[in-house]
Amino acid sequence: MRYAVRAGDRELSVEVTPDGRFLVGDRVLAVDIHEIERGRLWSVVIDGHAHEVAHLGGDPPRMWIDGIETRLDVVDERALAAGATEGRGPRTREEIRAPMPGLLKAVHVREGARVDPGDALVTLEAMKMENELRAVHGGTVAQLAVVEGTKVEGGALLVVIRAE
Amino acid sequence: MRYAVRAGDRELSVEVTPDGRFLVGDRVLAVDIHEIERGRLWSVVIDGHAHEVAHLGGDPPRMWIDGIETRLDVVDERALAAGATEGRGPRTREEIRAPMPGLLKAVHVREGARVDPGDALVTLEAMKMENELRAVHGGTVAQLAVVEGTKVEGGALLVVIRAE
Amino acid sequence: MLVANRGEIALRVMRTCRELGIATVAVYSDIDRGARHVRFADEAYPIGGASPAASYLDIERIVAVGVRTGCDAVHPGYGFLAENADFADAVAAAGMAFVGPPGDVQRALGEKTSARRLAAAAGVPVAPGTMEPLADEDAARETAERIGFPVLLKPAGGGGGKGMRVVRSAGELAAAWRAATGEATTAFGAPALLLERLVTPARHVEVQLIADATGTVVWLGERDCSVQRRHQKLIEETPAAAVDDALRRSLGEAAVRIATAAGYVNAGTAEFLLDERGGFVFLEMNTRLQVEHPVTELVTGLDLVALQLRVASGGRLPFGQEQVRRAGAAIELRITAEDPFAGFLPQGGRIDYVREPSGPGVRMDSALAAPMTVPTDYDPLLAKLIVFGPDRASAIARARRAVGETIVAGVPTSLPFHAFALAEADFVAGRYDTDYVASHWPAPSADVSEDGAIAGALAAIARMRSTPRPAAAPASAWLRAAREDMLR
Amino acid sequence: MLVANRGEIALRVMRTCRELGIATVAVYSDIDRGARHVRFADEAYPIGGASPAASYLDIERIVAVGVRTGCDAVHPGYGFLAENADFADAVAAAGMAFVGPPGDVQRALGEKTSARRLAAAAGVPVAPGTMEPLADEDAARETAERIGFPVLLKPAGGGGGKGMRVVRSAGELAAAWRAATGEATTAFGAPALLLERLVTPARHVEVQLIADATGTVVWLGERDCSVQRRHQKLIEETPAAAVDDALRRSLGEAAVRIATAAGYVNAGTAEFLLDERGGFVFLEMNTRLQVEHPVTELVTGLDLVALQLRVASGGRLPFGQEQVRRAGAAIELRITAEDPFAGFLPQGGRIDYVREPSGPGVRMDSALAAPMTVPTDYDPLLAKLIVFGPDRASAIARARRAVGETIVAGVPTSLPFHAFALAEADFVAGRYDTDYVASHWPAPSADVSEDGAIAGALAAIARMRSTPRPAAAPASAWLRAAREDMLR
Repeated sequence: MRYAVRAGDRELSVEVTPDGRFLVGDRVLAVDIHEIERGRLWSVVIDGHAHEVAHLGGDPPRMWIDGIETRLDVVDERALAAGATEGRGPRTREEIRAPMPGLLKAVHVREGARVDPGDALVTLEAMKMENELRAVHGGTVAQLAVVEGTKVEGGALLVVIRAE
Repeated sequence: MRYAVRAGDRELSVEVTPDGRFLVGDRVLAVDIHEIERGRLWSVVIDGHAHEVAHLGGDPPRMWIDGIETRLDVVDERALAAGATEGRGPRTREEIRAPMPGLLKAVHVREGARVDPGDALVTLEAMKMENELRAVHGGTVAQLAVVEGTKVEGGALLVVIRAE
Repeated sequence: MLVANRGEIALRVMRTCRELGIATVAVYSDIDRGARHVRFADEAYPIGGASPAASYLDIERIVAVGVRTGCDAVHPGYGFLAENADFADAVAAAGMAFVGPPGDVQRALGEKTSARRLAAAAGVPVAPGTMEPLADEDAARETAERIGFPVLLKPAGGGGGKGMRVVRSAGELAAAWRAATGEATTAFGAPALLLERLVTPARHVEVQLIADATGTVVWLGERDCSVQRRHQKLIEETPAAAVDDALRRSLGEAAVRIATAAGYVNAGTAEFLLDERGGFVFLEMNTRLQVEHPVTELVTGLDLVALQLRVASGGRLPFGQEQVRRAGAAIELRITAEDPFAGFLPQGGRIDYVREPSGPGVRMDSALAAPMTVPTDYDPLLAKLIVFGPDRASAIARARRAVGETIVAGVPTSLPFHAFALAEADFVAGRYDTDYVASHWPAPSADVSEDGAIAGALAAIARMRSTPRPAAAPASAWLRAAREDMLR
Repeated sequence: MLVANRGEIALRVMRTCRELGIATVAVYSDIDRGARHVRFADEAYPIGGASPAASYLDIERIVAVGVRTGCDAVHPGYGFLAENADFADAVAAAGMAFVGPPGDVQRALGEKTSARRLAAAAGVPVAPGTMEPLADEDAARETAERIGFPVLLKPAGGGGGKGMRVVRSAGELAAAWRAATGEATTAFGAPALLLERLVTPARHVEVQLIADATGTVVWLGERDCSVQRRHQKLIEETPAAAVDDALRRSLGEAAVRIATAAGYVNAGTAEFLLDERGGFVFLEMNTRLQVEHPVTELVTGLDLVALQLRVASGGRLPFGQEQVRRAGAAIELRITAEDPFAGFLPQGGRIDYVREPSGPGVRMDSALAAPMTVPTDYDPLLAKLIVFGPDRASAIARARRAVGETIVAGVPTSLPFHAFALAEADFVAGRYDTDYVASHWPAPSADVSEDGAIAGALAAIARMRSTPRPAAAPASAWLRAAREDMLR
């Protein structure tokens, strides 16, 4: 089975052979994986080099590797093949979600409005602070999932922007 | 349900009423039990006084109470009633068990031999040290469960002494 | 001793109390029943709902608990009621000692414009701006135009950097005024604002003071707190790289002058802004124990909480200015429940694994536990990692080592930023000011070595295989990637 | 840097290496694959089976790993090969720096009778006894009769209090000879014994030394290690309550004379026995870093491991005797996997919950993790809790607070003894000697308050109810009680 791995900005392909050997590119690795804390913490020794890896949660998962935190996404080859075309294609939509539960103090856009990258979309108040959520890529506001003054859960969909 | 509690040298009786109130003697307690770590750590507030309790394992369990460690044995009323007579009676036998895995370096007694409190019974080697296990109450060696030179597991029965 | 606070500071205060043989009483909101400070205290009483207003800000209830339990004193920690003069008065009126300056002193210094007047009168320079609270938005506009943009809009009612707004042009004023007024009301229950010229780039340097009831005021050295996001501190250190002995003395003496003029008692901190040429202006006085007090403790060997209790009970300071000794360097890293890759947005959630650092020169002041739920109702500070070393270089190396040992799983934390800063050339060289975070962060995503990336991948694969889950559907896989980019 | 050890000391050494930017190589036995020191190191290599002889004592294999990985130096920690002269030679022969005194120095001091001769020659008093290894049991009997019982039978080959036997009368000699010979062989691979008069009651006071290759030897103050069980230390502190400045200086200078006479290099410790009248005799020289070195680090502000590395690489000491500063008081508590209620018998098992203490003045040097299995193959030391305070009283109060925060579930530990001693009048007053444990412990079982007992009972009942199990059968119930008594 081959896996496509994206760690931060780094992309690599890891193959696990049926007999349990690990290949990265044409490099065969001597690997010793030892689980320290179930589903949470591992000691991984690769060719004698010791690494500690922790799974910090999140989606895609935030991984702690020797004290450095990075997003690490692993997709197996089938998913990769299927997703490849779409992955290469242009990004079509952008979702803005509430990063934490809070009160939606203000909505600065209307459906159908054009927004540029960096434009403020909504103001979310949480932890005694007002945080403005902004558009990353810009486009047209395809959907406003919420109204001003409502309480929203963490992860709740707030705005959808369609790219032009 | 009533429970007989032995904490260190302290003995007391705790009653849990069907409606969930706690009584110790004729004292009714305002109790708030909050489990912090499943089966392991609790915060117990009694009449506003906060206590932290940890279950350290062992049999009878070693309990950690506000930083003080004590053996704490809880027996429900049925067991208590049944065990009462025996509990009041004289201690009839004494079991010596291996406190840890190790090598039985020497056995100093024979079956049928009389031993006094403090007499050395066996020598157990573990962690690079030789430890002599001694009789607490003394009596007659009723059983020798092991022979010199054997490796024994922690908790293994070594010697049984019958009181006279 | 009643500790009217929660989190790491409640625990820190109680630890000193226990070492001094003083019984402690905790108060807690409904969601804090299982918190460390509740478990550590000798007594603990619920005071209401999760929202601060319903519990930790409820003066009446907290004072009532103190009275009912026969407390001699109340320690407010920082935040919540720590700088609320009415609370100090209510505590005193109930016959308990308030561990901090009395209400009138807090009023004189807590209200920022009055503090500015007081400093100016004491001959300490202040930044150009309003010496009275602003009447309304128009008054703000006039002042801003007089002293010139950019300006800083601040709540007059409280400190801690909450609710501050930078206004770069007249056009931004309206929005900023609305937001700042709102936040000032939420955070301090007082909408009043003031305005001063924005001194930037500048270093945020503060001086720790301790004063007793006999009028003895001693300064214990400075702290550089310039590494901030949203005007909130992330890293504090002492000594400050930009402060030499001469400047240290003049800052200390300026702070003492202000405190003396205000008849200050107990621990306090005078905050200053330092420009590139070593000139400084007084910002405000924090009439409480600071989050970052441990760095001063590590270089002076003093226990500031113990000193607070001593002077609060009418005792004299056991030393004078000449006896204060400082040795070595100390750095504090604030571990907060915020996502540094998403503009340090605070995040609640459930922490299910924690490994705290330890070993030589490492101090953790922490309220962390696993499992624990991080509420979104309070300040996102989870713990403070404080390191000590013979000099700044060794303290930084030690901090880097300790951060590398630390694992907090379940919520994003500020740790990645700390790992970055401790290895970043400007910070390591001591070249930083209040723009540091804005100008250096987010960094190009952390450079995991190839072997590291492989190790991470292998662990992730092992996890997928041990806990079988549907392989991520392609769409979602790249959608996740998109969302990831969005958060950067 | 290869670290030829395991547990907390391997981790402690590697922490300093990381702070200095030195890459570390760990070695581990089969059962240690998941241990902290393996995870922390940059590289890690297996060296054999669980038993020390098959791994951590395997000179050839360890040196081979060092050579293969291109290490410049090897740190032995304490125990295992730390005082094995052949190991030091093998490391040097392989072209790596041994972090400790060279083989010949170790031979001169490691063999106890030769160390006694050396000390005597340097004009330092030694206890009456043999100046050569004992030929046989008869030789031991003659010497014992000459110098008079009680006497102490010691392995000539190694220190750390292992394999020592007190002989109170000629009748006990045979058994003691057998046991001591056996243990000496197991622990040090050398059956040779020596015999000296038992000085008791006495205080065990030792002096920390550090020496560089240029012959500069500096003493860093003393440690009182009298609180022992089975001649093994449980609590160490500095300064020693029974040592005044004059005595401190003469102890320090005596230690330096011995080290200088031996051409000593690197860190070492001279152990002395102190009688009630302040007279002292030299016991032995530990040619390695001591378990208890952190207390000296806390009062001097030095990093002894960093100094070891410096002198091992040929560097000079960065300070002289006059520059050594000492401030405050430090106490170390050894947290061992032993049951203090069962004669401190070591116990293996599985640790499934740990809470380490933290906060002001607390340092943990720990290899603890949860879950973790405690092997019975090695020393039972799990962690060291070290506290610092401005004076002994505050250090004790702090230690009591910290012990109160510490939870280790799954195996019995020495913590209950520490909780007792820190509140016991004689220890608190500094009135203790090597008989302290024997004369004060086991204490009448720890006095839980009635409320505490009730809280414990309620938790236990809650546990019974949440995890339903058959109510304990009566017989077993009281049988358990019987066994409990037996263990007291």
